[in-house]
Amino acid sequence: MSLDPVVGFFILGLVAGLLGSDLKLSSGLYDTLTVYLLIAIGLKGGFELAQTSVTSLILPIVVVVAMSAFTPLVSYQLLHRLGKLSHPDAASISSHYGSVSVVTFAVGASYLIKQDIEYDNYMSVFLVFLEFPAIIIGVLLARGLKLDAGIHRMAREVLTGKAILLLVGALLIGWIWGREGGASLVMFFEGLFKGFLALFLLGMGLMTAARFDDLRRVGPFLAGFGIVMPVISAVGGIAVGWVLGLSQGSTMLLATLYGSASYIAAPAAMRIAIPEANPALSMGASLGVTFPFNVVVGVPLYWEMTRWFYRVMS
Amino acid sequence: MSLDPVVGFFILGLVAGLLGSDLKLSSGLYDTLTVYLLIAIGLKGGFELAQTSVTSLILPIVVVVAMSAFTPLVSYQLLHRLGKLSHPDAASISSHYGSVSVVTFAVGASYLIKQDIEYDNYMSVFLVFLEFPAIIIGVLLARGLKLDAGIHRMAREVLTGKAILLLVGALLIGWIWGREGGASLVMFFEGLFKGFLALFLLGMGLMTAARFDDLRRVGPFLAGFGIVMPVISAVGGIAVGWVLGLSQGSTMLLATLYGSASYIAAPAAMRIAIPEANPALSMGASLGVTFPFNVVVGVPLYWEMTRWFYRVMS
Amino acid sequence: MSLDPVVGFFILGLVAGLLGSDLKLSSGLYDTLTVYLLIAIGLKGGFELAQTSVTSLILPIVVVVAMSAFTPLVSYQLLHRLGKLSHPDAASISSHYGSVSVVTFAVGASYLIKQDIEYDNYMSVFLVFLEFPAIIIGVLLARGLKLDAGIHRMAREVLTGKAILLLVGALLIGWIWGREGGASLVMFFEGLFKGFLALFLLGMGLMTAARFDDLRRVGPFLAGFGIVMPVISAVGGIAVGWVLGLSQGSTMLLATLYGSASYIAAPAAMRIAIPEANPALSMGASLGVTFPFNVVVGVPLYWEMTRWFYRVMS
Amino acid sequence: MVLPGDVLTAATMGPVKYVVIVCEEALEPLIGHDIMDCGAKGYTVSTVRGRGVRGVRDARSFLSSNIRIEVLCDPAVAQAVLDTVYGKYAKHYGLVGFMQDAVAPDPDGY
Amino acid sequence: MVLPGDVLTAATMGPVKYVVIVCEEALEPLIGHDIMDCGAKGYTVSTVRGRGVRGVRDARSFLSSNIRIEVLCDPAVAQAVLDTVYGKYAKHYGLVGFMQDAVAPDPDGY
Amino acid sequence: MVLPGDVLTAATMGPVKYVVIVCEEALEPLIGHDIMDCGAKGYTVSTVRGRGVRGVRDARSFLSSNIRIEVLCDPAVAQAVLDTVYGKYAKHYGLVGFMQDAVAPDPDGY
Ligand SMILES: Nc1ncnc2c1ncn2[C@@H]1O[C@H](COP(=O)(O)O)[C@@H](O)[C@H]1O
Ligand SMILES: Nc1ncnc2c1ncn2[C@@H]1O[C@H](COP(=O)(O)O)[C@@H](O)[C@H]1O
Ligand SMILES: Nc1ncnc2c1ncn2[C@@H]1O[C@H](COP(=O)(O)O)[C@@H](O)[C@H]1O
Ligand code: NA
Ligand code: NA
Ligand code: NA
Repeated sequence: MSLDPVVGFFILGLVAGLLGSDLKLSSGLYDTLTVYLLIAIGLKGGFELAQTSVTSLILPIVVVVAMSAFTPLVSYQLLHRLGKLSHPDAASISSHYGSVSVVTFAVGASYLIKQDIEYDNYMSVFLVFLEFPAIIIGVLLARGLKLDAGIHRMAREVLTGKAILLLVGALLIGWIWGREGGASLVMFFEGLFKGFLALFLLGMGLMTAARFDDLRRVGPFLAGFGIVMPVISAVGGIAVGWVLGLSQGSTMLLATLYGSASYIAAPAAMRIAIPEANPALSMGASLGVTFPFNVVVGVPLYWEMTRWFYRVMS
Repeated sequence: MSLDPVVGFFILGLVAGLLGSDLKLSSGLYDTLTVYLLIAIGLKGGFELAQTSVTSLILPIVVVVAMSAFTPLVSYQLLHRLGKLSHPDAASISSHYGSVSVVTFAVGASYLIKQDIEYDNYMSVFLVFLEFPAIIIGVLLARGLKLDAGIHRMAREVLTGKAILLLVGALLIGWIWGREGGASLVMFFEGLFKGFLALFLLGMGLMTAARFDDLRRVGPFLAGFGIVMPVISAVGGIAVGWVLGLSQGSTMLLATLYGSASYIAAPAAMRIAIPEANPALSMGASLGVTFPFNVVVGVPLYWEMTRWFYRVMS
Repeated sequence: MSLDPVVGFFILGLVAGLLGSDLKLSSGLYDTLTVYLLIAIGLKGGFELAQTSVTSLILPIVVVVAMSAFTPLVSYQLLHRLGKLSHPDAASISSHYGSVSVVTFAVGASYLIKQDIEYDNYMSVFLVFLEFPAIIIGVLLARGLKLDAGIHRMAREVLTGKAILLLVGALLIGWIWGREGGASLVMFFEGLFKGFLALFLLGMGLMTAARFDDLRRVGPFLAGFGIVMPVISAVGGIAVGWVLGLSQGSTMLLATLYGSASYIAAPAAMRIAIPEANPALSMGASLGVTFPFNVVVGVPLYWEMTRWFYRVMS
Repeated sequence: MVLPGDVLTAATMGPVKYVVIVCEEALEPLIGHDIMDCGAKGYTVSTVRGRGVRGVRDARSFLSSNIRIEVLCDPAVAQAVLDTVYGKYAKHYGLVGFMQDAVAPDPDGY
Repeated sequence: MVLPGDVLTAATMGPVKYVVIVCEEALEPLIGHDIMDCGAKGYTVSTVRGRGVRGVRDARSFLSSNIRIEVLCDPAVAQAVLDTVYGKYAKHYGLVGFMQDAVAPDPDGY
Repeated sequence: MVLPGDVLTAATMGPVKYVVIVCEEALEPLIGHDIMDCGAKGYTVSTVRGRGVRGVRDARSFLSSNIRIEVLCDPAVAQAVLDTVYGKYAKHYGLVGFMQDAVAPDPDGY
């Protein structure tokens, strides 16, 4: 089995949900798992930063962030022009696909560890910086460049959203204390990571099953988009990683980030910033189509694509 | 102390509840602990299956499941004839006693580990198969052999209940990936098992104390039944284990399974399948009498009984 | 960094709260963390007791408890006379400051471990005995020595409060089974301690930020009291520790206990026993001023004070 | 239901019926279906605990805690909901239900 | 209370009083007893959060969050519940209470 | 509001309006402010789940679950709350609101 066993838990949750089981995770447990995963990932990045020359990361971050604008801009055109989706809906969905999914990233990293493939731990720093630009692009697409009071509240809302705050906060803590200073936290936040991730994916499976209802409203165009767009974005990620000279493992993770769609930070921000957009569409596509696709098919696919690309280019 | 320290937490919860303490575990924590225990037990069984010849388990499972019908059938006669309980109540309580308690099983296994007694990890496979037959027997007792639409809904409800689903699902995951493939989950689901079990038993103590009120309604007959029936069932379990040639440790666990009464899967199913039955009676007996009896007295007793039986028979 | 990284999580929570982030921990998670910390600390004390001659602890406990009356008595005079606070408010706040904070204690112990300073694990036994005397003193101050029915209910309420019950219960379990008998619990309750403490402090930061609103009502006198009184109490703790011949680490922890203010046991008891007292005042001071002061400044300060005192006295 | 562009003021308010049912959590999916079948457009559920002739019921019992279902609807639906729910479940389950008058914006939307 | 075999239709409906009290969670056991002492047959409790003159109150404060207690009962009991609760606790605790008319199946059961 | 020393009896009871709003959790801070701006003295919130034309909504969706806000206030404030909330949010958010009569001790305190 090259898949990580945590994927098994995702499928278990999916099956339970589709069978109409009474299995459910309490909302308190979801919150706890989210908080845990965000801290654990931030901390790992921070520990890494403490051992890396930070200045050497500035250029890659700028490039990675700049290129990440590709996904929401292309998505918007596809959705609005080809898919005939309304202006606000196209903008909102673009935001979801331009932003990133922390759990998809974790599944990607698990896959690499399982296969004994090396990657750079500072990839979680990229994760932090990729969370919000697409959210801002989405708002700009929807409301134009009116830099009114609303946009300030929005920016603040996004930057103080729990996803960014916990990622950045834990990153700083890991950076300041370093892996040695924070050694007492390693057992909890690294040793148990897979167990928490398994529970989280069980819950994601249940939630995805609940979203299958929305899929009907989503329609075939959006369902197709939810599979094709991630692959396109992942190709972009592989190209960017290769240009930046990242290792194959790191490049695959960048592809996974580009190819993943947000379902924590983006929906919360969009609900306030573009209330005209129908959340059933964006969440139906991101949770109902893209997340399961990425977790089960996308992650191994992106790895094969990366290997192939590096072989061809070398 | 031959008792496991987790029993201390059960007593602590019991004392706190009886003293009217404000100590309580949130319902979210109960849910989380239940999910954890079910997955951990299923996974352990699955890891074991991956190393065992599965075909060699088919016969024992068939025998163990077939013989498990003994408890609900005898229970029903005792309760209805001797105890003068109503038809639906007798059927519902029989279901509870015919099914099994995951936590009692875990306490039994802890006892054996504490005493350095070996047992076969595939016992948790038996656990999975013993959950539901008694539930179906209970429904048949209450409604006769009318295989109407209701019975199908019921069967589905039971088989997709969270207890079965998580046990079977985790078993399959453990089996497919094996202990090596699932190594990253071992720390979380095995290393922390006792800690989670301790918290769970603390909660069970609180809940048992809250059930003492129901005990008055339960009356002396049912209270006596809640102690005598498990011991009878355990004797049956010892005989079956001996006939199947199980090791002493495994036989003791089978006795514990037969002697334990369900309080997760059975009550949920009965509430829908036999609504005429009074849940205060079945839960009062199973949680208020049998669970504490088994955890504190039954588990060591079943071990002594097993040893004695094997000594006499050899 | 001589500070423990868990303090970083407190600051992260504080910042998130002050920025108005949507980050929040579910109430179920708070309950779970509280239960965990109380059990973990009690268990540690119990394991220690099992290896110590208990009779040798009786005298220190009597002295430490007797001297702990100093804080509430002095507090009451300061608050009522100097601060012109109403009779019930002064009594209630005195109770909070006379009692102890489990988390402040944990942060103090973490600080010592981080600096490789030894202390006696039986300090958590002191913690247990210091929880409630001040609560009783507070009630006596507010209602006089009327030993009516109410006082009995109160005493019962306090002694069966979850803080006391879990601490005492876990202490007894640890004592009875000993570290060897309870070995299976060590990974969960000791190995993960820092992780749970980090999450708890994250929540405490959020809660402290929410209390900053109350601070305005608290006024400058009470805010000053919330910083000065802990330092005075800590000085008393250092003197008592020195007289009892404790090690420097243990003395520093005693100072931390004396200097900490309760926000779990005391508020719950006061709300019932002295309903006339305004909880915004006592909680504003104890959570809004004293807790952050102790966690960030107090703990290192008390260590420096202890070292200085021992150097001067030797 | 309010459609985009509608102007909402006191003038659009009118009478609706408000129905509340308290029962065991196990009944949530069943009663949920019944309510929709009776013609309601939606309902709201909260998890509650309670005390009645069947003793104390809260989330700590594994069995299930209580739920509180509330429905805004027209008088005929309201009566149908109470009749259906009482007719089907009152015999074997702890159940409390009642109906009140209320005034809501856009009353025809329910 | 509905007994097995009763036929439940609109005909059995009649007026009851509906009382709601919002207060600190710490008062739950105390007010629970008071309500039963006033003659009610049961009550339903939910955990809520709120804002009032004492500021924001939610479950994150260790102190306790708010609860909402609702009681269906006859008019005399309703008045007694409000009188008792206000008389005993309104002085020192944040408290909000009110009473409404409602129509319920089997009104004599309350 | 009840001040220490007040004697509270049936005599002090009088009419108030009771307003309930069910909406997405994301609106809690926004509507909370609106309610206070309309002149209410406080409000009570509970987390609920629901079904309506926008499908099932519960805490398992990351988006947010529903909340139920209840306000006791005088008739003018009640109308203002409903008008404001419907005017601002009914277009884009799932929203249900209504108003009822109630009788409360100390009616002038609201
Ligand atoms: N008079 C009442 N007022 C409000 N809720 C009630 C009343 N009686 C019962 N309940 C609720 O209905 C549930 C079942 O009631 P019972 O079947 O009487 O135990 C209780 O747990 C309460 O939540
Ligand atoms: N006007 C109101 N309408 C509804 N609930 C209220 C109102 N005022 C206060 N409350 C509730 O009662 C609690 C205590 O109120 P207070 O004592 O004013 O802080 C608040 O936390 C709210 O839950
Ligand atoms: N008729 C109704 N009665 C009570 N609650 C409702 C009703 N319709 C909708 N709701 C609540 O309002 C929320 C949003 O409704 P909707 O916009 O219709 O999906 C639902 O999730 C329910 O909680
Ligand atoms: Na993306
Ligand atoms: Na059994
Ligand atoms: Na103190």
